[in-house]
Amino acid sequence: MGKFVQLVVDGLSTGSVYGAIALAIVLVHQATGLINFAQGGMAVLATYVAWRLTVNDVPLIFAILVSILFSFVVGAVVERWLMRRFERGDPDTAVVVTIGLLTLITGICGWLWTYNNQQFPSLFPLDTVSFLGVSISIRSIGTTLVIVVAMIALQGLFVGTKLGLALRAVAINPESAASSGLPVGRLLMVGWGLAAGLGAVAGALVAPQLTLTPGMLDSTLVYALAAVILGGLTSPIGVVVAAWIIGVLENLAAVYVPFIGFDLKVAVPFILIFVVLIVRPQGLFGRKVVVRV
Amino acid sequence: MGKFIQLVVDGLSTGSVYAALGIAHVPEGRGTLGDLTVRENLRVGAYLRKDAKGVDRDIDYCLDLFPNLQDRIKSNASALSGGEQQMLAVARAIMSKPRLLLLDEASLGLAPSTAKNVYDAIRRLRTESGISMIVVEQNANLAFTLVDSATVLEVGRNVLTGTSAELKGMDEIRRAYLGG
Amino acid sequence: MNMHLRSRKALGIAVASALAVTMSGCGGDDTGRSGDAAEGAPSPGITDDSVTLGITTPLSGATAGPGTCTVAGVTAYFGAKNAEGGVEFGDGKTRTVEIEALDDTYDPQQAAANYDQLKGDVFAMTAGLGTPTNRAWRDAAIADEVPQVLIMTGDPLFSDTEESPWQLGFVPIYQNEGEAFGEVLATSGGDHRVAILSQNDDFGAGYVEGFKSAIEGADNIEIVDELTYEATDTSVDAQITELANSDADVFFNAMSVTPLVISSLQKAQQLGWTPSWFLPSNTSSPTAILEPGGAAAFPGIYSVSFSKAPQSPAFAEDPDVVEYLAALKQYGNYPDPPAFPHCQWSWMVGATLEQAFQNMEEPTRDSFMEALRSIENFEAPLMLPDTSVNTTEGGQPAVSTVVVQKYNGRGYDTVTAFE
Amino acid sequence: MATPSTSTSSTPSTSTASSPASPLWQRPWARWAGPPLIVVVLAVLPLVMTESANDTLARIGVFAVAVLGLNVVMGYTGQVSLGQIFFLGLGAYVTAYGVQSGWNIVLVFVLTCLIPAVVGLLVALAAARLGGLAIAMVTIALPIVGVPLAKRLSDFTGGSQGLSARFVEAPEGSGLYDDQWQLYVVLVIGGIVFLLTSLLVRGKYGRAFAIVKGNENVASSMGISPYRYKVLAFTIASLIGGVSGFLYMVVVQYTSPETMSFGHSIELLVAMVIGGAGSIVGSILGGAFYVVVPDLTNAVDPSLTALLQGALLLAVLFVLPGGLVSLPRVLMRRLRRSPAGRGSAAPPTTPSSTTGSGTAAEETETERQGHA
Repeated sequence: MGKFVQLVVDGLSTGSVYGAIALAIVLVHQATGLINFAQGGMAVLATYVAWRLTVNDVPLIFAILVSILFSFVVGAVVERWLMRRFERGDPDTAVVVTIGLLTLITGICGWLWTYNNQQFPSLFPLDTVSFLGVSISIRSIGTTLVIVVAMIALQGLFVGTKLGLALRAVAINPESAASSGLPVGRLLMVGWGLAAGLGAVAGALVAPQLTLTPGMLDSTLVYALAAVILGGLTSPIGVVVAAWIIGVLENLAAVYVPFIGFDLKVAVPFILIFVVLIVRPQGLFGRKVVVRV
Repeated sequence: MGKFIQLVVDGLSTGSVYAALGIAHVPEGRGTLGDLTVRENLRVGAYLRKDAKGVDRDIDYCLDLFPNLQDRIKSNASALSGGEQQMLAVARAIMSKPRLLLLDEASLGLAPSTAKNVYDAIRRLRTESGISMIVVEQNANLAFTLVDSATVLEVGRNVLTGTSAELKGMDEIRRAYLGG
Repeated sequence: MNMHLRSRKALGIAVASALAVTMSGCGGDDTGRSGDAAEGAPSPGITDDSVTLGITTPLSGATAGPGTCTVAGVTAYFGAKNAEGGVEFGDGKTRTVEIEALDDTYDPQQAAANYDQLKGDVFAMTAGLGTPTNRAWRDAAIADEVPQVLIMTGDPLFSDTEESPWQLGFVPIYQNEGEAFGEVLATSGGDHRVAILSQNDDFGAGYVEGFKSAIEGADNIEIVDELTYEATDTSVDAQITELANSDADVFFNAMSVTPLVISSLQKAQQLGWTPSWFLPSNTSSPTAILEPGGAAAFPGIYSVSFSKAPQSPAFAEDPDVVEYLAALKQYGNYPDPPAFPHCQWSWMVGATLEQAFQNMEEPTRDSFMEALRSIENFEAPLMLPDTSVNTTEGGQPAVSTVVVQKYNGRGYDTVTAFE
Repeated sequence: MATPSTSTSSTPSTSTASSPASPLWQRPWARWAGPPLIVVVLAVLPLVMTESANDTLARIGVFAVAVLGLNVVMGYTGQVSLGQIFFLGLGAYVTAYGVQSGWNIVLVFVLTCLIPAVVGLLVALAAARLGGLAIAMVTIALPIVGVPLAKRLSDFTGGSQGLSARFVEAPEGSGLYDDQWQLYVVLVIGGIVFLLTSLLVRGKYGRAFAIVKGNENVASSMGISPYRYKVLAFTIASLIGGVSGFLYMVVVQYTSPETMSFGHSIELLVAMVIGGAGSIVGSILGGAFYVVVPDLTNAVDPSLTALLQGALLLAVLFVLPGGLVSLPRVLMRRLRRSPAGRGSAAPPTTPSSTTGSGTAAEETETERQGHA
């Protein structure tokens, strides 16, 4: 029994990592209707800034806050001077632009701070708490909690606040939103900035475990995309829950399903998506949409 | 009316000009925000307003003005019928408490009865709120039930101007439409 | 034809011809197909006063860390030698050694392309990292008779002289390292239950194969659980959890991904499972892995090595290490302390190549290969006592002797028995 | 890749880049003089050029075919596919295994076309029913699951050590060098595939693909079943992917699990867009971009590969959002307008009015000015 709970707890912790990046992707999609492949890269850039500060003996919390602010500015600047030109054009081109941005940012990180693994201090102490015969590291509890807080904040922003409503209106129809006086340009910048800031949080949470390298979040991106598709593009809560499901099922399948094993456990999220999409094409939590032609 | 005419407005993007100066525009394509619910569409209309209580009061007023929207308040705007989307577009426009309302082909694509309901509601809005309106409308008879004066354009040229009472029965109008 | 059409046609022809010119232009000099050089004539890439070596290795992407090291070490070594005037060759001439490195991002197809580009200008290819990338152009190198020597892969194919006449591995094949630890464990006398976690590729499989062959006869060693993981995984916590349940007292961890080694050290402690560990040579660095992993909590961390660890205090004053670190900064443009052992290994490759240059009579690739394959018991700089370079043993890479070491809280000490 | 919501993949993208051919070829005389001229140049080229130029051109051919396959399902039919490299890898494995088992080379080629096509068909039959999201996710899964699977089936694939197969030595009598012979093989097979595909996309099927890409609901209202054409497009793309796998083995003569890594799938998508989505010439330019850029950045500075490639990619898209294939059109517009002195290179793509709403259904006409 202990092993099962342990696998579930480990799954939740890895799932939270996928969830953090997935949240940032949903935020950008909600605000600008684009899928940002460079979300992970921008998070890594922010984490390098935080790491650089900690190396100069800046306290960790302060370094992370500075990196979140830095990331917000980078997100806004990227939207204004790079993405703005491509938002109205062909969606495939816009996606490739974000891929170009990811490659460029990875290159800049590699050039400035080399490709070696940098140690990043952890927000949470390393020791563990054991309960129900299962030992859970404080770090994974901390990571999960921070992601839950971010998720609720995001859901609240989009459903409850004027800013959230404005961000969504701009994503749906910029001209129509403008006719109600919404500052479309500034809102797009804010949308990207918030997502980049959220990415910085995810980076700071993940770096202690994965060690900081320019490509740290590359393999997480695919799982985050899987969580975004599974959870539904319109719901922050759905995406995080989907990420947890993926993390947990991946571990359980690897141990309990004989054929899968640890090498093919990567197939689990995709099989899951297939099953869900057959039943609910708009994802687990996305809103069913009926449109009159 | 004087203030708007003196201002030089060309070159600015329509959105920022209209809202800032208190002009509300009901675009021909209605500009419905499909993904948002009816209530959220109305709230977007009131984006520039600071008086939260006033906004809530106006939402209730709109729902009273357009009863059809009342029972669709929770559903996505994209699920509304053509007529309902037109009503939503007008409601959203007046949510910004404009001084001037531009109505662009409000009856286009609607069944005659629905078009009539929309115009009745707009007429009630006119009398109760006193908002000045500029209405572009092909359905002349419907337009005359609402407006005080009208101008008939034919191929862009101003063919006829007068109060709606004068123009109502004139065969000139029929000739302008039917040509020849 | 109106003006409009004529301008468009002119443009069409201009584009087509430009394309043709660039195609033929980028082919470098118009030498005949390589391998045509007459017997005894000097091979490409060598003149009276200089020799050029080619490297294709990953300088970007996931394996860029060790990849950059494979270039930095040998560049630093010959940078220092060139500053003193160069290397004295067997034919009496003193030549400077130039290095031309290209990035293949660990993509076999790009590695083959880099080889095609370099083979016309370089005397020999060396030091490249990666099994699939080196295999991609192995056949071509044999056909073109271009040396592919002292490369950073433990794949035994490159050290089999019949199969690969123009190739030679440098680092011990994966089987050697697994075998060395297996022997120490088998001869330890005590009963041990071993759990194994290995990377799902030739790296992991080679280690496990060597380990199993070493403990074959010993009935006091029992393998209780064996799992694999993918190099692209972000976590191995699930595997560690399952292996912890087997309560083995020895954990054979054939893992080449730094962050995963650190997280498995941490995870084992969290589960309260503290076996003795075995770590491969390229993921056992005291500062980069053992300290962050909190290795002090384990009774014994064992690894194998043949090179001195520059960060460990024991070698702080060692003259070889001091000279190496200085040259790395000055000539290898590698400012901070090396995070991967590949920097040290690449430095030793430089020294071994210098040995071969000193013994080769003629400036030809044949003579070079002959000289390279006749190096015996050469103690290259940075090598640990009783390990040496030996290229005369068939089927073995340049370095095949390793010593088992135990972590002493700061660095490693060589041990002969398993306590 | 269009954003996964189906609406954007069927946003009536009016970018002129999706016009099948650049204006240069539409001229009647170009239609007659062009092809024979090209065939003559390509016939002579391998004999004239150096060995490494031949290798480079051959590799461009391989990846041009791979990008062409991706264009069929994505550029022309608007479906998101991030798994094209899986079919290249599968084709390479089938070829390597066939050659090592000593099968007749023609049989090997036929299998290299059939097996990926059948796999593509099966995948498409299941995924196409679910719309853009599912196809995008399934195609992402192919390479990601394909790599560990290739390692596990080591008796077929040689596991992580991969398979090498040298089977394209120049025939004795021909007096050609190996690299020249390999280039001819790539040019002949690649040429045939390009010819057949350009006929396909210009004909009835091409128009059907375009309508399915434009607006699935409109397509079904016209009696074109989007499902059937999406499956067809995906199967053809997989088949072409298999052929590019065969050509990969002709040129590289070695394959391993790394061949089909997910990163390469992203690079193929980049190459398609940079070359010019939905265009035959664009596929060739895309293949050239895929191959030449790494050599270019290596020549500039091998330690800055990612930085240089990222910057180059963004620069090209900034100047030519429609891809390299739109270069003549942009130059023409600049030449024609420069006398007026105000030649701003407005992006040729006419913007669709919305950036793609999140709705799962297609974008409603009501949001545009016209009435449905």
